[in-house]
Amino acid sequence: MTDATANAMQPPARAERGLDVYNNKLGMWVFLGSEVMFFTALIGAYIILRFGAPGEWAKPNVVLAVPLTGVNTFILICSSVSMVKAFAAIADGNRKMLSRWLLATIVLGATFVSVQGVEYWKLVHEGFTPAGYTDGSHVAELVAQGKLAAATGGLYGSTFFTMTGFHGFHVTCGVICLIYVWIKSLRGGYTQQDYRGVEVIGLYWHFVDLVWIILFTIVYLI
Amino acid sequence: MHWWLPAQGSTFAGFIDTLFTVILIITGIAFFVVELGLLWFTFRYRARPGRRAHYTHGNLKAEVIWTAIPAITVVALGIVSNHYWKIIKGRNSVPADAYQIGVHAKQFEWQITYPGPDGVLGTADDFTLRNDLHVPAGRPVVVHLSSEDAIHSFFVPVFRLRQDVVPGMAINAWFQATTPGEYELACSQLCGLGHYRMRAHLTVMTWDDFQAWMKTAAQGATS
Amino acid sequence: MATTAQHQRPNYVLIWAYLFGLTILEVLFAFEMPISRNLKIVILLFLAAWKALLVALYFMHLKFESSRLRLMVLIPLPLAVILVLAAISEHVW
Amino acid sequence: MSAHHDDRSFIRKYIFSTDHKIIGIQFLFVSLFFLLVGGLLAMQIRWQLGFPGRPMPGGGILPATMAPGGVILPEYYIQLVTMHGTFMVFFAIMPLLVGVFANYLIPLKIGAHDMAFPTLNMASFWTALLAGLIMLAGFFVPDGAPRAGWTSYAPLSARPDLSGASYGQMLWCISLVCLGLSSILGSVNYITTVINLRAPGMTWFRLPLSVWALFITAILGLLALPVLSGAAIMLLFDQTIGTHFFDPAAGGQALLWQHLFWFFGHPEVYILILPAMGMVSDIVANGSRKPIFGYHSMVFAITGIAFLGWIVWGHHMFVSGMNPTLGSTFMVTTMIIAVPSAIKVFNWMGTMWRGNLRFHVPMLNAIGFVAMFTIGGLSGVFMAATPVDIHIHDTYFIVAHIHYVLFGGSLFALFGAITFWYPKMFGRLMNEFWGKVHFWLTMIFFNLTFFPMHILGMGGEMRRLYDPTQYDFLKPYQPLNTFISYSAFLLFASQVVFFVNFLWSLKHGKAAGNNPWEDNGLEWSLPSPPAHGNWETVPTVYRGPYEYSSPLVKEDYLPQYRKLDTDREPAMTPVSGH
Ligand code: HEA
Ligand code: HEA
Ligand code: CUA
Ligand SMILES: [Cu+2]
Repeated sequence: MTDATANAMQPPARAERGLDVYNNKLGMWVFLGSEVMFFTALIGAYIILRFGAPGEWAKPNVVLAVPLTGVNTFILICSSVSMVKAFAAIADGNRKMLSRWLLATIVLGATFVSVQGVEYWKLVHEGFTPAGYTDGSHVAELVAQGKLAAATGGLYGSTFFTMTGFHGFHVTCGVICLIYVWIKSLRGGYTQQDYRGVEVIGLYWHFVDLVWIILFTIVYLI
Repeated sequence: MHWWLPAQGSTFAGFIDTLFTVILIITGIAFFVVELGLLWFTFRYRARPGRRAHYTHGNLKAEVIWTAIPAITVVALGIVSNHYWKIIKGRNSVPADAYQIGVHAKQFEWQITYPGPDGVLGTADDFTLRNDLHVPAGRPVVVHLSSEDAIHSFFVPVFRLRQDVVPGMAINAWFQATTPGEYELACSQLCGLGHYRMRAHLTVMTWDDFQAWMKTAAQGATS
Repeated sequence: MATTAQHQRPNYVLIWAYLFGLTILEVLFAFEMPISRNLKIVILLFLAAWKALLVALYFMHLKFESSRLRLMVLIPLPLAVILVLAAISEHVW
Repeated sequence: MSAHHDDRSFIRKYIFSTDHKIIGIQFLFVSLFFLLVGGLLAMQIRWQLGFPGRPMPGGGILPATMAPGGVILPEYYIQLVTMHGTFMVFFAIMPLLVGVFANYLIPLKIGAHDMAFPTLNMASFWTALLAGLIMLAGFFVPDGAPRAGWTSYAPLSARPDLSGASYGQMLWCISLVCLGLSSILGSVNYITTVINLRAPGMTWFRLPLSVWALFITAILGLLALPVLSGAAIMLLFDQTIGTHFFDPAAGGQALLWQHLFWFFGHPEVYILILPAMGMVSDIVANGSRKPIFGYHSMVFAITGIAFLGWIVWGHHMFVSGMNPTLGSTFMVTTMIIAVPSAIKVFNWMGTMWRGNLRFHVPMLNAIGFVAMFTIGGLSGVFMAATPVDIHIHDTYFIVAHIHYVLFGGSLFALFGAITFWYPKMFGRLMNEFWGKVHFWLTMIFFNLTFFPMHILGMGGEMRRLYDPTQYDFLKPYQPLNTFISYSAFLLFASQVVFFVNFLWSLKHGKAAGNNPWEDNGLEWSLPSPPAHGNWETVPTVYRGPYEYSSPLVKEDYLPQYRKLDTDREPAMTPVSGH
């Protein structure tokens, strides 16, 4: 048996009937729809809790280090550009540049996750955890000085780590998939005639970037 | 055993029961139309040799009719219901002169705080009883609901009143009891393994009896 | 589709510059501007939405997709808004 | 794709198969097993309610933490209720409707070789099975199964010190995250398949209503399940790493859980009914030998229900302390949702009107569906009216509603659908006589079991109540409870007929042939069971799915794939065969 079942259609040779979009890409878009709802649950919970919070929410840049994350945001945006460059390269039939841009994307993505890891480590060290502020820590001191609202402490940690954590998890999954695509590209798995894998992983990658754009604004800046 | 709704013990009971009856009539009509129609069709149009079904893809007029009638009915029902909903639970529905009682729910008991003889909650003569709710008849009563742990629900079937008691929220519910007597207050939200026995006595008394009871109960509680 | 993307390829570096600039602008607004908090929030959300739109339209090529696909992609958004609005209505009015 | 030459090993063919038909059948066996589990749990519930505090026959085998000496403990009772609801909703009805029939029917009915993503499809099945086993494991961990109801209201579910269950409650969350993943994978597959893989000539408005319903259901699942997953993850974090999402003591909100859960939960209940409605439409048209009445409005009704389904979730929270203005809004939307349901009910009746009704077992069950769903739907109108819901919320009136829509609705439709497509799945028909016996017994005992629950609910008997006789005002109702329990036992016993018929017919049923019901769908052009890959080359579709008793032909059915001399080839060219 060939593995041809329904996937046999190769773009740009011809798309399947229906939406004029080939299966994998349509499937990815549909999947992203569910991702939107997943992040709606997490981000929505944050917004709802923040609106209903008994005390004032922490001011930006008091607990979370905005400069570090600003740089990280920049890195993720760059990775989106390198991703789209990889896509453009293979659309032109340039396989070498495809692999290079993919590698760049992987490195940038991995850097993002690592920086986030460092950020988490620092935060937990300073006493900011998913469960709230640990006693006697730096952050607890800020609370004592009145620079930080105590009442919302638990919620701040809960929502922050859950939202950014799941975003980081998505980036990590993306990096793993990209490594797979990259290896396949090295072996000549993509051609100007068929580069569906690159386009599909690209969609996912840009989506994750998009979620970060929202998160950065509403978690770090507002 | 009642085959119908329980005895009516508050001013809400009248119109809730009426609304229930109205809905029963409306849905009853729909019920008979559908069920008798199905029965009739199964009998009338059962397959017989040589018969052939009538070939049709539908009838716009019929469909418009049976869309419009339910639509109008349910919207009207909604508007009527909303009127009563606002009386019972609306934002500013609690009458200003309502008699205040504090009800604190915890696994698995009701702690009822009475305002004491002075009739004002939050003063020194307040006292608290366990699982024993007394309310006066003939005047509005507001219960200030709070919860210690899980979500509970304040449910008095004869009053047709139910309100969840949610930790972290201060919720008020009001009613006006009509008939003095002995009733029960139930917890109707799953709140743990003892949920089934989270029950309190409810005594509805005339205003005079209530005043008298309040005096003795306050003394009993403080001594 | 690949073919469309080939014919009308946006200037990706320009988009990148936009995103970069908007991010800087956001940080500036968040920390350096003496404006009311509510206005700040509105501006920040607007800028974030702008960035998100750039990513969706150009990097994800939505601009070059059929309108049917674009419409399909939009379906979840109103749902998200409805959920959040209903749940915060408690604290807003 | 070659349809005949099949040299896959046994494991690839029947265990780790990527064939949508095999996956559908795997789902069938697994979810029937979970249905049985849910039924057994229900029997224990009924024992306790009918005979509170009396040792349950055979209950002696249960450990002392559940039922010492066969007497059910309060904590075990809540576990039973929780697991009964959870299993029935998530692991019996949902996989039966979506896992089994979306998988089995979509490619066959739209004329595709297989799903768009066969491997994802396989992954979806195995994650669902894993999720079910994780949930089942709840009974075997210390502290026992989850016990906060199938709705897992926080903070009870979030705090082991309140519920008394730590591991069980975590497993509930983990299991549902897995199930969410499985459903999302499935939905991605169904949606892509329906959009992209329809056979030439299979335009949107030639799709059978079952496919329409399954397609819309997939969209609901795609967008609803991730919300549940997100909520379950937050709940899990509250239980494990000390976050405070739902913990009011630290600023969290108890109602947040309810909003998230019901925002998922209400679309979920339509996930549990729409496919049933779709398949009933197919069966009613077939049994009436008449085109479905008002095909287009049926499609719009499905879409309308699905859309409205997103904006009614607050009707589960009328007395939760939610903003009363929201209560009014949700009441109106909830009321309006009765309208598309009305369209569907009347169109089914319109289909039967002046038909030539064949009462085969699927048809009987489909009529049963219409009759029972109507009762369940109408009881929904009582609850939609907020003032009335104040009294009947969280009483047996709701339990009656649940079972009228889910058993009387979904499960009757499923009995019909299983009987209807059984010959395609296994090549043999189920026994007609015993099928009818099963239908009538189920119909009788179903109503005897669940109708009296309305009375209990009006009287105020609360749900999830271990022992109603604790309350003086409920003591008089005890004979009714006992009566319900006897009926429930007989209802369960009636299911044995189905069970035996199902298994017996696998081997001994009458050979089916290609098209035993003289149906119009594409799947009936294939041998029973169809080979891997379904078609050599996909068929061409010439007409809508409900051309029964058409004047164009002598027979009273005219399949979608049958080409008449007057038919033109559709504009869409077939995908090149390979
Ligand atoms: C298959 C599942 C299913 C379906 C289809 C429905 C359909 C409906 N449900 Fe139900 N519901 C549940 C499953 C379902 N429900 C479950 C499981 C719960 C309990 C959850 C829990 O707490 O555990 C629940 C709870 C529930 C509640 C919350 C009650 C409470 O907890 O207090 C409400 C309140 O409004 C409600 C309403 C409705 C309505 C209005 C419909 C409508 O869609 C019904 C529409 C149909 C008709 C109305 C009949 C056909 C129409 C006609 C014949 C036309 C004539 C009609 C009129 C003129 C009115 N449901
Ligand atoms: C589809 C859903 C479904 C189904 C079918 C059922 C079926 C039954 N349910 Fe239940 N029920 C719920 C969904 C369902 N239930 C839900 C969601 C709740 C709320 C839970 C909560 O409060 O959290 C509930 C709650 C509930 C209660 C309330 C408990 C309480 O609040 O304290 C009761 C009480 O009597 C009850 C009883 C029954 C009975 C007697 C059956 C009987 O009909 C059972 C009959 C037996 C079967 C249907 C099994 C048959 C088996 C086969 C046919 C297998 C064949 C196998 C092969 C061929 C391989 N159920
Ligand atoms: Cu308190 Cu149930
Ligand atoms: Cu609902």
